[in-house]
Amino acid sequence: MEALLSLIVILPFLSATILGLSYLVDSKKNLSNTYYATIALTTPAIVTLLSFVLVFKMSTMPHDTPLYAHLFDWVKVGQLHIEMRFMLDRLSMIMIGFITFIGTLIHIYAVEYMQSDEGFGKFFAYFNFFLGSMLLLVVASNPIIMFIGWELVGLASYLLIGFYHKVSSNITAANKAFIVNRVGDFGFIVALGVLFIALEGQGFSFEAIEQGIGGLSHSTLSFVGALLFVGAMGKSAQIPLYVWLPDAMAGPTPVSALIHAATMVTAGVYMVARFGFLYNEIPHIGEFIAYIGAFSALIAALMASFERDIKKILAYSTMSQLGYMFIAVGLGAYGAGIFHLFTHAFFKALLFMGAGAVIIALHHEQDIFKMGNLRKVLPQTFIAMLIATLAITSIPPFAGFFSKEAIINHAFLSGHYTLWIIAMTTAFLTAYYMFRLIFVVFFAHSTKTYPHLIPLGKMIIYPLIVLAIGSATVGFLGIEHGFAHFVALPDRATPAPTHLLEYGLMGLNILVALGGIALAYRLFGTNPEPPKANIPIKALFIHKFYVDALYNRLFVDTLRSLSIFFDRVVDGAVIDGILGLLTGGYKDLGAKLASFQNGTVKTYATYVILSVSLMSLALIYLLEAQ
Amino acid sequence: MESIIFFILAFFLLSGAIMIVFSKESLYSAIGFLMVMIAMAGMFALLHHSFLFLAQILVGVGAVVVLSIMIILSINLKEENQPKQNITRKNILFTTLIIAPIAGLLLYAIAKAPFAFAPIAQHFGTIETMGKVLFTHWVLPFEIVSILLLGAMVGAIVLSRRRLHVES
Amino acid sequence: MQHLLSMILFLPLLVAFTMGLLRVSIETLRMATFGSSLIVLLFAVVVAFYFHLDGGMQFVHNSPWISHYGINYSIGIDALSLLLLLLIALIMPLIFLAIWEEQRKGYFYNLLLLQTGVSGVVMAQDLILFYLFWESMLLPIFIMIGAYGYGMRHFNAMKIIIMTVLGSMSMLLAIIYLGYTHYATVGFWSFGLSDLTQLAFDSKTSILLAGAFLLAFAIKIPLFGFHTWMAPAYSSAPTAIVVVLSAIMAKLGVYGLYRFGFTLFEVPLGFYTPYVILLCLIGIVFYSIHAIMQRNLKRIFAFSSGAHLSLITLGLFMTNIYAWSGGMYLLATHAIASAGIFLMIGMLGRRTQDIQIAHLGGIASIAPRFAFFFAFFALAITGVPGTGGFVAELLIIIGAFKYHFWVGVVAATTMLGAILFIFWTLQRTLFGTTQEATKHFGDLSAIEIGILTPLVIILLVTGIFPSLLLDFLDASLSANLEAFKGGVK
Amino acid sequence: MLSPDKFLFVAVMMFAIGLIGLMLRRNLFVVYLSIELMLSSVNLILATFSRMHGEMDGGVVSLLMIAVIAAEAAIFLALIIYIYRITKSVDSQSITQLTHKRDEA
Repeated sequence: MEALLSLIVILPFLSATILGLSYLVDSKKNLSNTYYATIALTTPAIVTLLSFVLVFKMSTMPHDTPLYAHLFDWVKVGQLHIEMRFMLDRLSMIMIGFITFIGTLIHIYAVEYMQSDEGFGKFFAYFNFFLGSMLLLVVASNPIIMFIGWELVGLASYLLIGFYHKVSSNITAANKAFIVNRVGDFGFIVALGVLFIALEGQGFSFEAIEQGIGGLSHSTLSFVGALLFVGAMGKSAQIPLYVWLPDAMAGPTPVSALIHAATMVTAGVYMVARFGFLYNEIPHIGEFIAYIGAFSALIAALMASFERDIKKILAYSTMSQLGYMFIAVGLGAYGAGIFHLFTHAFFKALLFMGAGAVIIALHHEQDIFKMGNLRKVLPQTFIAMLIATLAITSIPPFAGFFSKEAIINHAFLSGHYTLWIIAMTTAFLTAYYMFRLIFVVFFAHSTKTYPHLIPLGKMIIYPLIVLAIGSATVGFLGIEHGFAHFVALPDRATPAPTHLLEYGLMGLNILVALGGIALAYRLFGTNPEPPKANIPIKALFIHKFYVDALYNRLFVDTLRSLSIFFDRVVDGAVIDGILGLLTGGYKDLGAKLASFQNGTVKTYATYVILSVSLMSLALIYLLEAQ
Repeated sequence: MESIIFFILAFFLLSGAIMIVFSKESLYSAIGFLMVMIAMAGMFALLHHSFLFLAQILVGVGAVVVLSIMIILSINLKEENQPKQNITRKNILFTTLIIAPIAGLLLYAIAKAPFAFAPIAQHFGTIETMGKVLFTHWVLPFEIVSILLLGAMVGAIVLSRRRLHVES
Repeated sequence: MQHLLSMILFLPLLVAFTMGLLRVSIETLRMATFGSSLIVLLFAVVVAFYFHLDGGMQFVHNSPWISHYGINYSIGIDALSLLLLLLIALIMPLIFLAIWEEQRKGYFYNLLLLQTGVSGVVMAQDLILFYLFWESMLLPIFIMIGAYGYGMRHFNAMKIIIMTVLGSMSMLLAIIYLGYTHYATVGFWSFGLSDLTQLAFDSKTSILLAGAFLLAFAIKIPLFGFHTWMAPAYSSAPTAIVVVLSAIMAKLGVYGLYRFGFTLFEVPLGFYTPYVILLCLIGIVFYSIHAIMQRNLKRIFAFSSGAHLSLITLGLFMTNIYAWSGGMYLLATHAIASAGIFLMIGMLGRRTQDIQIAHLGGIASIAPRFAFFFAFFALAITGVPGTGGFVAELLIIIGAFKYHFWVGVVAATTMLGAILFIFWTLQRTLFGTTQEATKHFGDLSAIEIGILTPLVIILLVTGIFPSLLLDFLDASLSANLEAFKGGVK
Repeated sequence: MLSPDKFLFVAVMMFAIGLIGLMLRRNLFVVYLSIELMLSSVNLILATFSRMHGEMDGGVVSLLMIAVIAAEAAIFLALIIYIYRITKSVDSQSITQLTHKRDEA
């Protein structure tokens, strides 16, 4: 069992190394795509199998006996004793389960999608690396190792977002993703530093931290909690660190699917859930997290409502759904949050892969207002997308309904009515913008035809079908809080609702969703109009609240001008100026003295005589003094 | 009697010196120099240095002065080639100020020390005594001076004959 | 065995003299230098093999030199010296391989002299001997920049020499004063490190003396405020010298602080600690921001070097085991990473004749191997996990938090600092479309890959299995830390 | 009665006048003659002291000095001719080869 757990992490890295080396060595492109695809697909397949084996074995065991796999001592300095040790408890089990499963489906999909790209081998090296990093993050048994995975995920996303590196703007997007993530990581590492020093000597694995935080002051814990959440903000694209997410669409579509469904963005939610014991001590920070989540959800939904790029709509929807998850974990409903993460992974992967299918069929067209009537042309894709959309808009019995309802109800029952209202509004907007997408892409312009459509291969269609089935059914796992009980996270209790209230809330949720769909149909059902910035408030939405421009002005321009200031003023004028005064002093003195040496013999003679004269004066003085 | 001769010599000596320094024509300076040299010879004679007197007349007057005058005449400076001398009052004052301490120190030394002439021994200053001292105690300096003279001779010939290339 | 260190020390010098006297051809010279550097590497490995982990100063050799003034030829190594010695021994052959095509003999002679100089600094246990090597390593650098450099090479060579000599003069005065004090109190002259540690000074004198040493090291490192020689020197110097400057010489400043500063002046350094820490923190932020708008690759990575050395110095002055381990670890890994990046800049410069960033771009699409190695070293410098830099930065940050909360926060900005400029640099260098200079960019040759691969492997191993090297350093560092703490109390 | 003071006084005055000439005049001849004047004054002092102590050594040095004067005259006059040939003047200001020139620094 321990060996299996280690293998789950090691295998993807190993195959990434093999793929990468093959790609580098094979400069003449002798190796076929099949070679790369075989290695690239075998690994996640094996890993998925292994993780399923583990999941089945573990689910029979009691939840408080996690499985550990100790590899080696990573660092042992002073009290800092970090082991490379993996932990598999119920939470990480769920995580590796869906990460490997959905990851594998995306791999299969990507083989077809990337078929004609010359960087095929490189792409899968990155892809496996991404998967491995995410698995490392999830099964880490202490925050430091988790942080390593955390960072590597960021690196992998950098490499993949910037995959089409000939276009400079893609690299800019990749840089943005990495830098914004690092800003979050900065919060993470500061939190870890403070936490480690506060707990010095008590060990630094998750268990040890859980036992140790009882002795810490409330303010320290709040500080640590808030800063850890800064890390989550970066990774999970919450306000104010969400700016990288829409730009990250620069990568190939499978990358977007992987980032948004199985890896990367889920890390923040996972981390907060992992530190659930800590956040239970500091509920006010939890509320802060919930509010950030709520506002992110709302803002993202607003931005998605005015977006034209199909992938960016989905990106904003991810940010919005992540907001829901943060509402849940912030309010202590870790089970609900992770459940939404779980269901979201299915339908978001499906949405992205569907969108990718549309994009590839239409020769890389991404503007939804140039599409339409695709229902007849791409029927399988349409069905899959529709199921996923129904899931995300939380129409029963699709997966999203159960998980989102659990979160919204939790907000209501725990008495956070503001959050509840925001969540409901967002739910309405979600239904609106998602069905706007469906209507515009698949229904509108019912006479439009596509003469040059690229046919979709099996490897694109089959994963869609599998995920569609998943999106339709996995929600049932959550009936009667079954999922939350299984994960066994330290949820904060809420007053139990009456049956009437429960059904009332459920009905309201469905009504709101249907209202959104109705609005979308009214506006975009037949003859859609692209958004126009004709009134200021709309312009604000279309331009994403000018946040990018603001950040550019605030950080990028400031740093650049500061850099120039340092170069010209601090170094050039101040420091070299002071040095120049020192050396220049000698120079000036030298020049002054040089003027004494005027070349005229007579002047030199005068110096000699003057000196003798002065010496004579001194002698006379001395003789007189005797 | 000796005092009178001394004062006459001193007068010639100092007026010759002043003539050297302050006359405008180089030739007058040379004549001043001649006066100085002759007066110097007289001074040696007064001091009973008969050999020095001879040497001074022969070398100083006969060789150095004549050579100087010859050079002056051979160069034949034209008026415009004469250095434009500006002996202003300020210059003189400055010079005097600088030289006063030196002269002062020397005079101070003379005034302080009790000087008197020793009685003259026999044969003082004659060629014979001079030669004895010169070739016993002072052989090495004598030889060095010989070499110096030789060097000076060679140098003078080289300098005045070849025109070396000098970058302007 | 007794003379192994001396052989390491003087073999390059000997080779340089022999070759110089015989006036050999460039081919022979090249083979001889490379051979000698390999032999030195072999010896260094042998030394490492026989080194006892918890044995303190080892391979000590002592013979009188100028006995009247108590100046001895006294050498020895402990764990940190050995680490640096191995680094030098490893990097020098790679440099010689990298300049294989070089036709100017002066390159080889100067580098041989340089190798003796830097090795001597690491081994010297006598202050005068130390000073001798300390200055002698400056001379080849001066000549190399002045004779084979680029741009305003004469001015920049003068600048580096004037600034560093300013520091070493103050150190020389302090050394002489120390020796004299030994004479005045004990009765005979001595410049041996172990003798001088016995001396006691009143606080004012010792603060002055410590300041004199500190100045020399601060300029060499360079800390903020003493750094203006750095970027011009880096940009003017030939690649081989830049590698030595960044990977070895700057580290020797830290080494000097550790070996002499912390051994001789436990107490007065406490007086300087807040100021040095402040300078280091300013340096970390300042250099990173400064690098953003630089237009020359060498200058960018010069500033990156400066930021990391500030971090190492910071770690040294935290005086706790995390920061010390982290500092020493960063010393090693950054040396490797910066050697890699500067070697690659040299290779790039040979291909394009231009290292202005504005003229580069698109390399990744035509030279994937080059792009891979370049990006790897650049990322290693930013401290991506899996490379040694991450471990080191983590340890230093934790140590900084142990020292003081705000120091920790600023130290943690090092995570942000490097990425500010490195990613932009990568974007403009490797990615995008090709330009005139990079249109015919050839990928790395087998030899070049051979040069770079050892560095990559070391960085990966130090990143994935850090305990290998950390355990190696642990005993020595702990013992010195105990001694230092004991001295402070 | 003659006393050494008088001779010494005259010698000092000669020396001072020589110095003045050296500093004041630019004509190389005058400079040369001033130097000769100073040398001669030293000669006189030597002779005076020799007479004062009744020893011949001073006189001998004085004799040697006369030889030096001759040598000096030869060199100096040769130099004057040499300079005159180059600069066509006997002005000491015209010899400026020793000047520190800024542009070459």
